[in-house]
Amino acid sequence: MTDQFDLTLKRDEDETLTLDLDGWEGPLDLLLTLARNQKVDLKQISILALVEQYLAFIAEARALKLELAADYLVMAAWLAYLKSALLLPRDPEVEPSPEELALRLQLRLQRLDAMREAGARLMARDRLGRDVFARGDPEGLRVVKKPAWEASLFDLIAAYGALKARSVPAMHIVSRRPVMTLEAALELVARMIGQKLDWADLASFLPPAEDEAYRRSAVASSFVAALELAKQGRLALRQEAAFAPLMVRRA
Amino acid sequence: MIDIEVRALEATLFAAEEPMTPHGLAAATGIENVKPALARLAALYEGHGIELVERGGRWRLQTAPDLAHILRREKSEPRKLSRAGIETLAIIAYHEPVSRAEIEAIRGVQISKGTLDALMEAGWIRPAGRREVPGRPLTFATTPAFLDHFGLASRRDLPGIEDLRAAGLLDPIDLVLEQQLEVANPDEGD
Amino acid sequence: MIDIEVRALEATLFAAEEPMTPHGLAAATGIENVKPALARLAALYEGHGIELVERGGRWRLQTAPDLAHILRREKSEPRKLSRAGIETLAIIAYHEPVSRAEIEAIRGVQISKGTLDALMEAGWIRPAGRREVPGRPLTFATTPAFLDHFGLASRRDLPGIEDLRAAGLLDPIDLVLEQQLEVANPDEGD
Repeated sequence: MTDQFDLTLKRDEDETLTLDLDGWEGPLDLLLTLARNQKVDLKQISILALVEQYLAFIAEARALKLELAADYLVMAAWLAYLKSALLLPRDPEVEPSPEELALRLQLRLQRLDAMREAGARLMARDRLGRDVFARGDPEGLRVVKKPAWEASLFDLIAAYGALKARSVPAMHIVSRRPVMTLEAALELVARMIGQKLDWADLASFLPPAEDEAYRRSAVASSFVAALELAKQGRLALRQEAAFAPLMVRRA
Repeated sequence: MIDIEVRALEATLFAAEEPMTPHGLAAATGIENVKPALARLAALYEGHGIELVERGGRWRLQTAPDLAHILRREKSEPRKLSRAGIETLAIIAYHEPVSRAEIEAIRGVQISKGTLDALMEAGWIRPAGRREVPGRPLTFATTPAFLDHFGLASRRDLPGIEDLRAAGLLDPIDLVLEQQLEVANPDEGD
Repeated sequence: MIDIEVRALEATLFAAEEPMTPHGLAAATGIENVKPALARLAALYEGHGIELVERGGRWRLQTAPDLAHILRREKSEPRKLSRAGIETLAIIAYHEPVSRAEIEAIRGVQISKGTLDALMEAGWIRPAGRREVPGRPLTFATTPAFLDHFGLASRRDLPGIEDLRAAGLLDPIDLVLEQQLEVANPDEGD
């Protein structure tokens, strides 16, 4: 019986026999193998006969003291129950009915079988890289994105202007106002009193100036200069009244 | 001289690294109506050692299948799938989108993690969203690369898929069970 | 149907990863006399978008030269030069030849490599030799393409400092800064 089911027995080094279940992926797979051995359409299969075969297979494996994975034993127990339910007079109280259970098992086997066959047919197709080949060295299609940089001449010179403006060190320049310095006034007044012997109006020493700001500066500077020369004893000052012309003479 | 549209498509598909959609071909060649030009190109290559094929809505040139014996090389052997891998791939292809639990229900065993990983790595399957049922299981579906590799224009070209569907082998088992039980026991209905 | 030798050569050359010698083709296809078959293949592709060519004793299929524009399309993408870019360009234009360190000294900040690269890519600046000082820094100068783009007959046409002042382009920094801030945050005004 073992030969019939392609059961492979391996004799290990320690002389114990193990059942090589690598060939089957679980009890459903084993059932499908057994079912196919009935050599009929899975729709016509005798579930009862299949159950008998499976139980016989398991019994033989156990007689040979082979280790069996738990799920094979669970399936065996379930199939034993199914077998008895199918053989005994039907109890209408029991749901689902044994016929339904049997049909369900049959459908599962059909499905697995269908997918197994579909897989085989897929693998047998003309497969890319095995039977048919794509281009060995495709150049590929390329869209080369070429950036078109945009900048106008105004952008350029404005940027340079901004840069220059930014890089010039911040410097505060007081604008130069027209003034007569004290030194210039001293020299002027000293020179003028040297030329005149009599009293003279200080204002008459001043150069004619159109610039009002300069004139005011000259008045102030020459007044201070007159005071300074008076202090040095080089010049005498006289004023008739407040706001009257300031008269000067060499001391 | 062959018409310029056909020549442009031919050169584009020849140079392309991937199968191309009609949209992509139109963008590359500037042809407005690509489909008729593709038909002319396919006709032009009739009987050649190269053929024009459609794979999942994308077009490519490839060698003719009958020349496989010349071209097959040792190094070109595609990745070898385990039996579990082949069955899982078939289940996903014929049932997509399908969850891991559904795959396991059909196969009758748990799938090891490596099985889905290997299919994913091959680029043949992809996660296809979660099913809105308790536990929100992730589902899987095939990719355009799957169709490309197995030479399928679309999933409708999956071998025998129409027969399987007609036989109810792609429907949920409970649905089929119900129908078959009704047929078996027509008097029991109430 | 095209003769089997031509089909075999066609498929082999299509799938080949590099150009093939007649010897290699003979070995791959089993054709004894490859040369006449190659001639027939070349004739078959007359006027196609693909052609058979020999280069240094090796054969390959390639796209027809007149279709090159389809395979490599240039798409120009307008891009605005950054402020750093335009300032750097201005410094080079006004001070050329000028080294990177000198540009940085004028701008008061470091320039990234990308800035010079973009100007180089635009074709507006070029390396202009090394300065014979310690470290031998590379200097940069503008190109004829620069003059062309900005509509200048020569660099002498660039407005001088006095022109800039007259145009109000040397306005105090606060004003300029303010304007730039406004440009930078146009939505923030209220």
